[in-house]
Amino acid sequence: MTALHQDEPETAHADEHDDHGHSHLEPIEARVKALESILVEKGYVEPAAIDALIETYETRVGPRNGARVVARAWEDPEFRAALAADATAAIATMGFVGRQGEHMVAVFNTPEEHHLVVCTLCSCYPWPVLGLPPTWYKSAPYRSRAVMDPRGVLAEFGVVLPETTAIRVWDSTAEVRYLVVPMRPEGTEGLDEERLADLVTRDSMIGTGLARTPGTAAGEGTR
Amino acid sequence: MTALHQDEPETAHADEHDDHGHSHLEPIEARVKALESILVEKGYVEPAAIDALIETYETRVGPRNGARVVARAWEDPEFRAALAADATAAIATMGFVGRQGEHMVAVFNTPEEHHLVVCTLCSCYPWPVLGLPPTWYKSAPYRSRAVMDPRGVLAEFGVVLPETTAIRVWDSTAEVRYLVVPMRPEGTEGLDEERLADLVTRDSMIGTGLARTPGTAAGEGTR
Amino acid sequence: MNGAQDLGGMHGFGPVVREADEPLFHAPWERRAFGVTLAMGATGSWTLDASRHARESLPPAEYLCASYYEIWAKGLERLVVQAGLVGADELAAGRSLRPGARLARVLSAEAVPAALARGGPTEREPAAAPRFAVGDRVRTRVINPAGHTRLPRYARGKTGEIALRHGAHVFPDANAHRGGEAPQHLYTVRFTGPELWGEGADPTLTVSIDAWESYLDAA
Amino acid sequence: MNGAQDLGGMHGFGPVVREADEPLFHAPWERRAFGVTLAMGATGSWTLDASRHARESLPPAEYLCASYYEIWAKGLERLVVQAGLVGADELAAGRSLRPGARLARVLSAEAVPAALARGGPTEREPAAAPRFAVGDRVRTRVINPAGHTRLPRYARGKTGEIALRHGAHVFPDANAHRGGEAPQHLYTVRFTGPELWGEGADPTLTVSIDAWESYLDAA
Repeated sequence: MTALHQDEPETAHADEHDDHGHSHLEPIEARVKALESILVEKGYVEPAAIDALIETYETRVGPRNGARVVARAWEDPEFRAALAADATAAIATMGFVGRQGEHMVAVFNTPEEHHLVVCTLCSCYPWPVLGLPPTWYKSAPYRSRAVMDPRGVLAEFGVVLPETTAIRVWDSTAEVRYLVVPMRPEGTEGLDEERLADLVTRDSMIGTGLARTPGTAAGEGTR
Repeated sequence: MTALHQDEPETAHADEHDDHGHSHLEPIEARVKALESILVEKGYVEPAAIDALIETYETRVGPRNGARVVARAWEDPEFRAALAADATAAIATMGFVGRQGEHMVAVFNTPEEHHLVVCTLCSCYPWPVLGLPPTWYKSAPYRSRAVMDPRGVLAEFGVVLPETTAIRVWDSTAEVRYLVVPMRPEGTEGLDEERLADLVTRDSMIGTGLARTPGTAAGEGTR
Repeated sequence: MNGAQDLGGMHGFGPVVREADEPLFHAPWERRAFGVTLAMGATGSWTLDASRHARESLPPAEYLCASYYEIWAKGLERLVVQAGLVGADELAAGRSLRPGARLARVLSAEAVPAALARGGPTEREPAAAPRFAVGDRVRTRVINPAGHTRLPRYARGKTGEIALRHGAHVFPDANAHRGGEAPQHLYTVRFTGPELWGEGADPTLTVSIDAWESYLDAA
Repeated sequence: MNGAQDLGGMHGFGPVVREADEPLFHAPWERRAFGVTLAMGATGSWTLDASRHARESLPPAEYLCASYYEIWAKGLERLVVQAGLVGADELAAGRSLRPGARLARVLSAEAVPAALARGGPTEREPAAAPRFAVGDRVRTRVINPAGHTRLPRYARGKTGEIALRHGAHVFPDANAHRGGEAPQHLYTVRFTGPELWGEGADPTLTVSIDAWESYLDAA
């Protein structure tokens, strides 16, 4: 058998370190703390940079970005066309760029097609427009079933689509990141972009939800 | 999506029981003890029967049975032919019958072909001739790799075969149980069946070993 | 089901670990888990296929973290509850809270040798002639049932050759789910290493599985 | 590698569990695991592909039992040791025992916004014309590398259609293992549900993956 089917040496080495290194029973909390302090002591990382990274995603980058992109696509046919033609460039015009959003593709829900995004192999997700993914998106139940039983998954999210609506699942196996543009709800004529963005839930941009109809509870607004 | 891809209700029910029943943290030792005593109290099982089952496989049924089958196949061309034609019947003539050996197939190693047995889906193993399987046979490393990297697995058992020897892996996915008949070692002319059986290691009847050559250490004789 | 039990072709588990003394049982509770599982099996309250399914239905993380007889014990817990023989409350309490149901058979110590010698043959009278003969080329079907199946993931949608015929045998995919024995012709199907694993596979390798007729199409 | 990370099409994990409040981080250590992983990534000591491989290389039982940032933290431990930046003895001791190596870059707080805005684009100048056009029928290859790959098991040996072209992108199977960027044309390939999952699959379903050219043959 060729080397293809062998565990490569570097993995074996890492296993060894785990066996001879610290105990598996040491709580992860202590392990992470120790790891950070070693890396800081060695001058590899600066705690202030770590703080800044965390703060960025806790306070500045989240699904409101994507909601504004969607709202503009609903309102502005030219922007919608630009988003369809080159989502990375169109989204960049709104200032949302960078890590985990370097190569964007927008997919548009219609009565005929419903799009759903997953990363079966890890947790790829368009950070600049949606922020960091929720835990369920990274979880084994979602990753295992979204590609084989998407209607079953959607039902658990309360989304039941007509059987005539085709399901289009996008498994993000490369650095391309997918943004679902949900259908614009009825009764939203005349709303401005900010009010429209209020209706765009995070889940609707993953495909596990729909945009809210005006007047429905905003309790799930951030999802 | 059809029901095919849904978890069936009985599984869901069992999960619920686990959630609402006893804690997952309860040590398995206590769980097994409680389970047995419940089943005894309800009159479903008799402790003496459990004792008898355990005793059978701890003291009466083991790889010596298979070693005797192999030794006879080495010595007796007629038996060998019968074993090749209908292993279940041939093995039954030696008194080895029953559970997990109801449908036997014997496969014969030659310089051209080396056979290896695995059960990737659970732990199927020919109990009447080999007894209960060793832990490694039931383990994830063996089950995962035997079908994809059998030469790598064999090397870990110290068995390195010429590249010209083809590997024939048998994944026991039904109730057919496979017994490997290893090649008869050199220098065994004139040995009687009992002495020949001493050379037949358990691993040689799974395919992860070879028969011992007369005069080599018997330390691994039961393997 | 595509559960954690379907291990063929997975990476990452490391080398095969052999124990120095290879105890059949590593603790008294393993002995009891083994014996009580066989004794309950002998009551006929479920099929062998159903018991395999109970084990493979453990959540994958739990299955992979558990020791072998732990899987048996947890599988047996599920089986007795599913069969209505024990209540979840009783498992939680660790003792019987109600009289037991009446079982058709209870295994006595005296009956053990005969029961083991009888075993559970799965060959049945075939209802029809076999579709395939030794040497025929067949292709395994692509199926992904949520229930029990004995067609491993690595051998789905693959072309091989009928190597052996075994007559008709109980069909686990039905028998595990109270679907009756539904016997089908059973074959050993042999695949080449490159067919299963692609480029880089050992060209001298063949892997065979035992496959029921409904797993197979003519290739 | 066919590790525990390759979850598409597995059964047994139960329903999707959504948290009521959906915290980004569930404990302070998760925050730090996230931040320190990104900060170390910014030093350029390994590639994003290598970091994914470090995570998926966790033993399957450990991977499936671990929480998300636990996987990140354990992956980072492997990476710093493999890169020779931290000794296993230092991880065991929980503190630095030697001066650090000199890194080409260390991320400062001030540089964070620009680093995040820059990201890590993977598109490269193509060295050759693409082999496939939108609408072409392709078949994914059957590969089972022990190393990193982004071709999931469920999509191997399957026939689909080129849906999108993305230009040439860094090839993870090489880049994860110090094989350089080795860019290849990248395509979105769309499969039907029945092609992937067989009988009983939703006939309206399509599933697409992003696939590098060497994963594909003309069908």
